[in-house]
Amino acid sequence: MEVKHLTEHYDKDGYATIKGYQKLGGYENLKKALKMKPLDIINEVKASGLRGRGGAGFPTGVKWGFLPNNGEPRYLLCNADEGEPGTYKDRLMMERAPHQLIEGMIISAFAIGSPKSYIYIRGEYFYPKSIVEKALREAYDNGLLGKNILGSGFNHDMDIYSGAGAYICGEETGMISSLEGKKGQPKLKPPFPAIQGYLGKPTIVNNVETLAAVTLVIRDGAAAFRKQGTEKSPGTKLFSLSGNVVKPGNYEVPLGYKLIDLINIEGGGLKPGRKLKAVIPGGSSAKILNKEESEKATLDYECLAQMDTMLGSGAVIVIDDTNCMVDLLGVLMHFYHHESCGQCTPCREGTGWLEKLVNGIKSGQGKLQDIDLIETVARNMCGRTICALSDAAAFPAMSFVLKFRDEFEFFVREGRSKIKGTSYAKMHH
Amino acid sequence: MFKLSNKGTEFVKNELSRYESRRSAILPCLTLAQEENGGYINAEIISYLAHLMDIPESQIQEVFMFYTMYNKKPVGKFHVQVCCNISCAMNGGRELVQHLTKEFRVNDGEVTSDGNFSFSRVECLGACGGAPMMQVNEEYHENLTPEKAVHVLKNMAKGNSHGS
Amino acid sequence: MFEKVAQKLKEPLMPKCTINGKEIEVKDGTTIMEAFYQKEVPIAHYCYHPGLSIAGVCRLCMVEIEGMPRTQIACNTKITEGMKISNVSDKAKDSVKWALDFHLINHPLDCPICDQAGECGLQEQYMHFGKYEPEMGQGKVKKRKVVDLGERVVLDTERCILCSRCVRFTDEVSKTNELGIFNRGDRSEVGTFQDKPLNNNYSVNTVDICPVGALTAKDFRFKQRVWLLKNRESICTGCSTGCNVNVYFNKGGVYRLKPKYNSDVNGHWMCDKGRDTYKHLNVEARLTKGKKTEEGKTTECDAGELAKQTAQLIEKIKKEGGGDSIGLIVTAQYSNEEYAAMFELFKIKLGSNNVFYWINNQKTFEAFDGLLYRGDKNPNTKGLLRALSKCKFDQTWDKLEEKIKAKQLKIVVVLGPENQEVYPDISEKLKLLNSVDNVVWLTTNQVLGTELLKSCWQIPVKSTIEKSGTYINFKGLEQKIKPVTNIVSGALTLTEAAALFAGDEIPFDSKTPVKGERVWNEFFHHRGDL
Amino acid sequence: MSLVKKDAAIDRWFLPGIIAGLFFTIKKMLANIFNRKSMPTLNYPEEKFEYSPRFKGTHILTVKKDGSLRCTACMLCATACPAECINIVAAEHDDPVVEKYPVKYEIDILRCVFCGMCEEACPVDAVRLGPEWQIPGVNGSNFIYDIRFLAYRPALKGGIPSTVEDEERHQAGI
Repeated sequence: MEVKHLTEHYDKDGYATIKGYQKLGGYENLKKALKMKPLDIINEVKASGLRGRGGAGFPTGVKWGFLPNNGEPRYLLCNADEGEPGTYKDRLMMERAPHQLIEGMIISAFAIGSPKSYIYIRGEYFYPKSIVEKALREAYDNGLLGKNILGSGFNHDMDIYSGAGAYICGEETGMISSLEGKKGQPKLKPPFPAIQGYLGKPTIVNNVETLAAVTLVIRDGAAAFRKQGTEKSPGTKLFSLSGNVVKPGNYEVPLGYKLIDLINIEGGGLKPGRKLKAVIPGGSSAKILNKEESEKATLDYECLAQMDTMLGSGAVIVIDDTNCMVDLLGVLMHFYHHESCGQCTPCREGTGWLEKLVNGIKSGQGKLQDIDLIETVARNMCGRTICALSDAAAFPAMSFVLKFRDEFEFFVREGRSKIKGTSYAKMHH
Repeated sequence: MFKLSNKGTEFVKNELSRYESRRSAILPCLTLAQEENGGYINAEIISYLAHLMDIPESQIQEVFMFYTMYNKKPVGKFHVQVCCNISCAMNGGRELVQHLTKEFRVNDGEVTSDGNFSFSRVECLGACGGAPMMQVNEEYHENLTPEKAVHVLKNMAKGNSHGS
Repeated sequence: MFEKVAQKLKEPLMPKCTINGKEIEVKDGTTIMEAFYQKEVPIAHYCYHPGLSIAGVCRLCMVEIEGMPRTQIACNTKITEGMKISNVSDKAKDSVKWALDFHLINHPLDCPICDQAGECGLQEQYMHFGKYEPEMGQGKVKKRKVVDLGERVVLDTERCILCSRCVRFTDEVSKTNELGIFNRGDRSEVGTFQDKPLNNNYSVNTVDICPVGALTAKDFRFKQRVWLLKNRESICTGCSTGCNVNVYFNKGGVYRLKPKYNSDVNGHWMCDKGRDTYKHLNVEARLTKGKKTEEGKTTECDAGELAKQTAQLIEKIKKEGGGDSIGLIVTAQYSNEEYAAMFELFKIKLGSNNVFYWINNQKTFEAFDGLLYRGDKNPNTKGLLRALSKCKFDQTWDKLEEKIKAKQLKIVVVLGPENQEVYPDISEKLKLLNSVDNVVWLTTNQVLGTELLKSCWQIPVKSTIEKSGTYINFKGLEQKIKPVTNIVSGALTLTEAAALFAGDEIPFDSKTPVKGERVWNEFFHHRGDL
Repeated sequence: MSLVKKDAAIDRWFLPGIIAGLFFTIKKMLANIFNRKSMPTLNYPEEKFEYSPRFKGTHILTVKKDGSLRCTACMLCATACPAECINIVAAEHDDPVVEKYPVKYEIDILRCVFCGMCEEACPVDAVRLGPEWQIPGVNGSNFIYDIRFLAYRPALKGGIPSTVEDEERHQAGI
């Protein structure tokens, strides 16, 4: 069942403006937080077990704890790049409740003692950016930002920075490089951003939903927050449902919710006359689940990790039986080949190779050992690079070939797709 | 010779001091230069910016060539970008592009003869719920069918309405 | 007890670790790569360079660390206590093999026409870690080839493995930010903005540090194959910094100079002007035979023979006019031993102290471009000044002009400059000397315009790379060099010339090697480091 | 047992030894008279010996389709040659696709031992050892074969095309 905590007032009109937001209890949590000691806020977030909603699922409290307490100015960056195919929850949150995000960011900034924070929004989001900019001006005008916020002596500046179209800028250090005006190429880790990030200063990067969820943690307290979701993945999460479902959209369900219920109840099930074939649970870089696995899967970090996939950014992509898996893998491989930043050799050359292999099969000239080659190349790309894009490219390749090998072999043997009526061969990029 | 409007030069000046490092101003200034030059950037603009912002040309060229939203070739007045990633591909994104390019008798990445439209396939635009969809300059148009898309674009060409 | 603890705290933490089974101890904070470098354990790497920042992009320096599931890159991982590192284990070898495989799938493999063949990083590592059946059957990515980047460097973006060494060089060392990596993914290409020429004074360093043939030097383009060259150490005589260089040569002469690492003189780098200094060492530009030009008539004779005749001439003049009528003009291009011999000859044997120091570029003496290239263009100014002050020759240059006008000097011996480009005032000095009736010019290269002198004897002299000696650079650092090769075998060194001028024999036989000596094919040779 | 044979009386007369030897020659003469075909001698130059295709004779520099040299002056043959008789000088080609070609390619045929190492070393099948072996040279004549002779001598009728072709390799993307 959909549980609306974060998105409670999203459809109330005026919620995007500061008056509408304050009328419905907005910025009360900020007042409450400013009275608390920063360390208590961090412990509260740690106790609530809130995990990163961007994709890695790293416990937010622990991440804040890595910051060195040497008084150096530190930055809070909001990762609103949202490039993961299938994900469109941050866009909804920024269009409907920009103040929720701003409030969450001010609380977090107060907790980690950061004087300056940036919202890095992806370049294509012109409309959401205009809304957030308007909200920022409103916040400044009402004394919620700038010097001596609400008389608490805490001064904080917030700015918005727009990217220019690069999936890699969704990666923590890629975003930091982009913010520094360079190519969005990830930086070497260690040193991790918490120690040395934006312009060499300690930096904390959090997703939009994570920062918004901080307001819930402050409002209800860690115990109440833990009531929702499972023991290890507490709280609710926004899932972006897309693909061959009747009602695609963003649904907020508690973590641990059954995947198949999300598809059938919230998503309205598959289009009539179509059968479920596979589900990508967490955005395109999560390994794919076939029909049986998706029926068993529940939407939380632990269960999906056991099934050798990941919750990721919570983008559930439903695939029915009218799609040819070889073609879909070709689309994904083209995506990763186009988006690889080209810094590390395994990913730069590997993504190109994977795409050429899949296109080779799609064009009918593929050979049987090409299928094993896809698997070997993907396996040898994992864990060999600075950031996880090469793993993100390798995971779909490995899981598609592992779980839908028959379609690949059919394509090699027959030179056409196993799914009837698919003239995909023509539709290459 | 390319020259920014003085409003543009003003914008560049305060962008340079707005962020902690001057180099952070490269992205916003390139976006501004692209708007002022009718949607695309060429080498002349980059050397002009390098001279104006006192930043080495290779650093600006690196940023310009890296990001996809800086157009390398001239684009139409309405630059139509259709998403062809996985969710849109399953809902006919690619067929939509084929239909549009056949309809306006232009192939991928080129400008129509009247200079109004240019089509390109792009990666995920973060609107997978409204698949298939397209972005025209700054607006998103979702839940399209080939006919509806042509209709929207025709209206734009007549200039009577901005967006659906 | 507390002293022990305090003392332990004071002395720096020295983590111990084992590399390929050998136990070693390193300073705290050194990366695994630096430990491998210190212990000279070979490790595959492309983008790491000791003189540049860490990029960590080629992913070739994979090492297996006990306890870590995945292989880690060596250049960015710091050593902690008790770390067991191995880069020869199967897992490490396999990841290096695959990293190399990814480098090679889009590589054009045009080794036949690539100058880097023989010292190319890809060939090197392929022989250790490759030797596999190529799996890549699909088409390679095509990029621009033979891009002209100014008059010293040629770029081939297809061979480039995007290790960003050259980009980091122009950002960190030459600080000219000319190179960048444009586009994204495997369409990325190194280059300058609109192919602007790379015209800083250190551009050819990017060719040295490029592990593949993407950046090649125009001056060495297609001249010789690397495995047919030998290289030995020497110093560059371009200016007074005294950068340590590797001279690449074979029987055909000297082909190029490459910098050799020396932490307190030139680090890893060398300037472009210094690289051209090999051009005047080759036999075409050199004076191979003694030349006597009297009243426009020139005759040639053997160098030793000419030196003996000079000895008799000096003996004759010394009898008539005494020591005072003999002059010596010195340039700061020779070694300390040679100065000592020559000054000892003049001071004691001939008893003349008309020794004059020819300073070539007084105005730009103190110029310095911030990295290596100095205004003082002589390799041994400090050595010469020390020798002059030791023998108390302190006559200034205008005294020489007086003596010449007063016709007091009958014979002037000139220790001519080896590197004539930095001596633009040679013709001016020739005009000054034409009133002297005998001029003996010891030089490595032909001196133009000697016909207008009454009588000028040119004696060929060995260049820096053909003789041993010590040179003192601007900082006062004495650098001893050994002879590299033998280009003009008949030439004399100044010590030999001084001995001959004094009338006694050269201690050892310096005849030219017997004709028909078997030309030795350098199949195995000592290669420069990558 | 000593190898020296005792001097039997009959051996002191040399005549019987000679007759025994002649016996073998006469046998061969009669066979040749009656069976002319089996005579091994060849009447050179009318009949020439047919060497095997792998015969390593005078060198040939193969050519591309457009007639220019296939050799890229990569010096591998000069390095592999045990007699060091190949001397190559490379230069920059004005067509950037070709990039490098030999200005001078000389083989000192008197030093060459026809071992074929150059043919094996060549990565692009530019130099081969051809079937010709009767190329004369009087004392003092030019035994240094240059490009004109090696690639375009009349016997080669305009040059032997090489098996390795750049265009196909470029299209195949190798």
